[in-house]
Amino acid sequence: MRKREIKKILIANRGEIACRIIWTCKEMGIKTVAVHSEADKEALHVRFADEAVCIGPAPSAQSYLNIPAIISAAEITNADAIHPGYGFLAESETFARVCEECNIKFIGPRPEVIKAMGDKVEARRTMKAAGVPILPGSSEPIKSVEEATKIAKEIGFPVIIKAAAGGGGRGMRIVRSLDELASSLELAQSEAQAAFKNSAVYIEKYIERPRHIEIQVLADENGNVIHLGERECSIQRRHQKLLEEAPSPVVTPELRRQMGEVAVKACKQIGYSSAGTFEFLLDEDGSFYFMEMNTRIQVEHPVTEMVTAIDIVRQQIRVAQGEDLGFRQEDIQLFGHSIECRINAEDPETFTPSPGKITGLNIPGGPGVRVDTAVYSGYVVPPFYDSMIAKLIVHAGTREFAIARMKRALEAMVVEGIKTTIPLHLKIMNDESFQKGDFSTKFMEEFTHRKGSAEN
Amino acid sequence: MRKREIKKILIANRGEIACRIIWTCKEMGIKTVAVHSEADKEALHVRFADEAVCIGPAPSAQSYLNIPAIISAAEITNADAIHPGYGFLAESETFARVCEECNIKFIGPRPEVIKAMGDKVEARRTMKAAGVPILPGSSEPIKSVEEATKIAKEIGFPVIIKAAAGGGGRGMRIVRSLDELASSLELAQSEAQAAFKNSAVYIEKYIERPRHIEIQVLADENGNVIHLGERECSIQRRHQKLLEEAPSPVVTPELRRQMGEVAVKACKQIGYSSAGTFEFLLDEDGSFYFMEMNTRIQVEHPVTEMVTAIDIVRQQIRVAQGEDLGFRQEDIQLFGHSIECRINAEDPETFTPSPGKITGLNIPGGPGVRVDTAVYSGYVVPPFYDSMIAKLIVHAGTREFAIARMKRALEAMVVEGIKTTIPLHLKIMNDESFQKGDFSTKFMEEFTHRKGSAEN
Amino acid sequence: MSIASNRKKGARSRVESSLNISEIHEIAKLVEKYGFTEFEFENEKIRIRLSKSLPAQFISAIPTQTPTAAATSAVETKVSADSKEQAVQEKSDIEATLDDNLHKITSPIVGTFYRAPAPDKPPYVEVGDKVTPDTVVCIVEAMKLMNEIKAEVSGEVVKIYVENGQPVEYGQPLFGIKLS
Amino acid sequence: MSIASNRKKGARSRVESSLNISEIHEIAKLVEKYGFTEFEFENEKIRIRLSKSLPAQFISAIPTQTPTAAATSAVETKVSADSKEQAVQEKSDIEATLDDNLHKITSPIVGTFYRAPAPDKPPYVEVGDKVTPDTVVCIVEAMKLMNEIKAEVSGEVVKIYVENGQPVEYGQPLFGIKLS
Repeated sequence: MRKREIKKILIANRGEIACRIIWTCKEMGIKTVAVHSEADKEALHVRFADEAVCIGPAPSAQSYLNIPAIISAAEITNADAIHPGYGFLAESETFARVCEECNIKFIGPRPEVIKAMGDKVEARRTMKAAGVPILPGSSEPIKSVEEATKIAKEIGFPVIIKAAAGGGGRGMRIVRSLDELASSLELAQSEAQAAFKNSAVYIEKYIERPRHIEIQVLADENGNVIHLGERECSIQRRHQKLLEEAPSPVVTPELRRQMGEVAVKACKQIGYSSAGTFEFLLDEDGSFYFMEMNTRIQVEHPVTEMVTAIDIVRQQIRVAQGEDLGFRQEDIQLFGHSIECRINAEDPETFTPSPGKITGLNIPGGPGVRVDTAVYSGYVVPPFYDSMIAKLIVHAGTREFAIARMKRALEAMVVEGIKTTIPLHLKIMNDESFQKGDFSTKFMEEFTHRKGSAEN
Repeated sequence: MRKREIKKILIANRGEIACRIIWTCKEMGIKTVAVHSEADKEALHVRFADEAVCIGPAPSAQSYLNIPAIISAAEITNADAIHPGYGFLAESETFARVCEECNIKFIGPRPEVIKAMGDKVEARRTMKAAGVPILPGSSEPIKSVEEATKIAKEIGFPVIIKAAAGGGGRGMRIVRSLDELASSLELAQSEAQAAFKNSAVYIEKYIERPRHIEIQVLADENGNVIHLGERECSIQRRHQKLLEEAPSPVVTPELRRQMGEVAVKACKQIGYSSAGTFEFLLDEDGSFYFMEMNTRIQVEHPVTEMVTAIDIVRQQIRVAQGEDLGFRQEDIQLFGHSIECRINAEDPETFTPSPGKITGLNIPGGPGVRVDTAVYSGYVVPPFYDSMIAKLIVHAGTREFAIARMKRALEAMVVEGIKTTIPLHLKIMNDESFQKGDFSTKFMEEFTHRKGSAEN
Repeated sequence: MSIASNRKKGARSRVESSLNISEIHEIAKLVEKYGFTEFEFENEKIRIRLSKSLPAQFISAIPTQTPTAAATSAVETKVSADSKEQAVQEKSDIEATLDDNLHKITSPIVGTFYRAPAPDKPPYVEVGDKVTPDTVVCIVEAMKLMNEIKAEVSGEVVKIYVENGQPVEYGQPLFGIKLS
Repeated sequence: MSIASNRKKGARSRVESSLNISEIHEIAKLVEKYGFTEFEFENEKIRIRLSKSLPAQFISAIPTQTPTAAATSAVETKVSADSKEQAVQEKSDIEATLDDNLHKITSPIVGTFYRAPAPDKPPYVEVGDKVTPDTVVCIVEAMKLMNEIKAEVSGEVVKIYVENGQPVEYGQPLFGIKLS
């Protein structure tokens, strides 16, 4: 791969990640161009970039998702690369392709790879072929009890029978032993018929208490791939991550090595480059199953940066210049424990968005605290975009210490004028199951239930 | 030493260090009491402590230096320990002794040790006896050319002839060779006679380009002492440190080991406990000479925390509880490079204080940036106390990278409404001598001169 | 005082046109014209609260006033009010906004401003020319496409704010028109 | 809005008495009474701009209006004005400041408030009692020393703000006096 020096990067994003990318560009001596909607004229990414271009009105479809406007902005400012951040156009094959056609380096993997990983069915097929474990199950509707028995025995109990036409939790039946299988199958089929006028059902392995564990990978365009260990992202509400940590309290060095090697091998197979993330479901027995791959920087990348001391955005840019990764797998060492809380402008009870003017702000400091944000006292959180206003990240020698540090940082983080999720995070930090590291993706459900009972 | 559990600490200080101590107390589950003057009612240390007591009017002599008021505040709140921070009463033997008499644990070394190190003459004598190198010279006034020659030959050229009655740079004469000695001595004596009506002069070794290097030590009350490497503090203006870094660009691992061992040995000899700092002058040939010992936490302690990942305040508190140090010398590893810029509310050209209301504030974040501060947007910097409003600290893999990081952090640090030293720090970061690490305590003089010439 | 209101050297001038539905129409039409009807929304859904329940054909659905526009209309008023306040602060920076009694023809897209159809041709309009809604006043080139910009109003050209060949951002005033 | 103005549970109430020279005199006298005339200024010099040129006998020099008082007098006016503004905000929190027409006897030191010279003795004063400047109204115990507090004014005791045995901070109102 020939080297290309990047002199100016347009950042096709807003908020904290736009600022985050600007910081690394400044450290590398690379000029930056901010693009912004009319609603973001007062935004910090506009202030701190070397140049700024207004690309459209407030709605993101006409600004941050407006490919022609962004490409034009890159052309009139002579930017030679575009960093898409996360969200918006970060996983748009079209955008990556248009950049390529316009001779602007897209900072991310090749468009074909983005496309392949963007289609969930194709992604699973590709990963299976690359030796990545996939949640086992029937690929065709179940025809008979015998077939069901054979598959269930293969994959092991518990299994879940899912209506082909179902979704969102409807038409599902969990089977925990062979005795129940025949009756459950019959029941599931007739329920499916009644509910969806279609009796077709599938069988899949059921994980009682899965954890959401993801592996961060870094790959250059010259075939070198490494992983930076895992992140624990099980604390979610409706598939929205609330807080993340690294390392996971349950991943052993051996499991980390296994998961990492699987991810690295898959990257090599699909010709992956740039930073990327493999999302896995981890069973209590240590088995893990591929869910999806994110072909971009993640919101939660800082927890990995804290424990590895590697600037992931810097690596993305180096790789985009055609350079080799700066280190080999054996150079990667994890130190301590890091937790990130996403501070959203939301009611901490109802999760309804709470945009508006921030009338008072205190950003916590002191040892082991990092805050990635783009808000300031006097800033108006616009109602048009994501509600995340800051990422509060701590790093300490142990998980227990990191929790104590996060608590004091949350207490010192003051946001006046709007509601935020700070009180929710404080409650989670004080939760016994969280403190023990004993939780699954069902944590928030159980936590809300516990809180509800405690209040009655 | 018997163990005593500390449950509540009164912090006899204000500003960022008071907050800094509160953070660590919170992480350790220790309650905190803030004391404050009437001018500091709106201060963050008052907000974030568990309790707050107004101890007097604005002038520090009647508040932060008011021993009876502080002791009374500890008594009415049942605080079982006092952390003095730096400045104010941190090195007051009297205060440490009153605490002891009132059965309140003073977080610092014993009063006798504070006293011994507080008297510069006694400190040098003690240190010399403990094998710490002291700047060589005559201890009595020089009587004859023969005596001067003998001493000068012993200590080596250059030497400096100082008028016994002089001071502040007056009545000094540098002698670079034996040829000049006789005439210089005569001249110096007659100059001294003319200027001070006293012809007595001393001879001392003259260091052309000394660096101010200090060693951080940690000692428990059970005789264990370790050091945490050095800090480079040569960038000073009128003996006020402006910025500090760790490690020093010129200290080799071998020199670090030597300086550290000297400091550790001296600590053991004088029965030192808690955190402390040995200030040395380092000559270009690698010789180093004891200047003084600070028996408290230093303003610049965070750069050591960043490269060692040790919370020094936590260690102070642990040691005050009678616990052993948490680690041995061989556990201490330095990682990367850290720089701290002191952000003062001062005109960056004239250094006149600039108190007043902060009307806009942006605190930089992102990887490797730590900000220790107690100001917020809307806060009024009072004119009564020190002008330092924040410490901007960065950490990165190498010194070059740390400088780049500091530059972008300084650019992102916005303080509106008052003048600050941010522009000065940016100029220093861009200075070639600073970047090369090629400087001495004369840096600021030379820097100001260079800037002056450049502008003409 | 707003942290971000301090203007820095090198930043392009930002323009104070408030958000209105007819401009959304116009922009949507133009965007559609480029043929970019396909967008990846899978991750966008996760990140953008207001659009997460939208179908994949978001862009092409805009002109018919679908969920986004409806969902945001309630807050648009608020944002316009804020913009006006900020405009007072930034007024002195932007020559164009001084001519408050003139109608502005603004750039509907980001691109390069050309006053003539080709380098050897005369400009579409000069100061003093009369225009009608259909009069082409300039071209804004974006992504190698030459977009003819029409006056949309009737009146007389009294100001031309941008030099030939200069880059323009969204909403930047191009011409000042004295309405007839 | 001030970040630090939000009051939290557990924090002691803070009091709004402005800084004046006669109070400095008073405080200095009391501090001197404890015999703490020796202070370490070596490091203080480095940290405290306003007092760096002071001699070591700082405290005992105060009553004669030496450098500190002179150096700070220019800014005192400013601080008093600020305090007044903040008082408006915090007024509702502090019962005492509601009685604006009463003279307040405030605590000149931090300590524990006692209404009587000994547990088995009657209180120095009760509501309704007349006081003259020399009337002892209470004791504030600090560092095992019993400090008799005098009324310093003539009038009638109409309010007692603090319960016997309660801790008090500097400047906290103890009695409300209707001046005669």
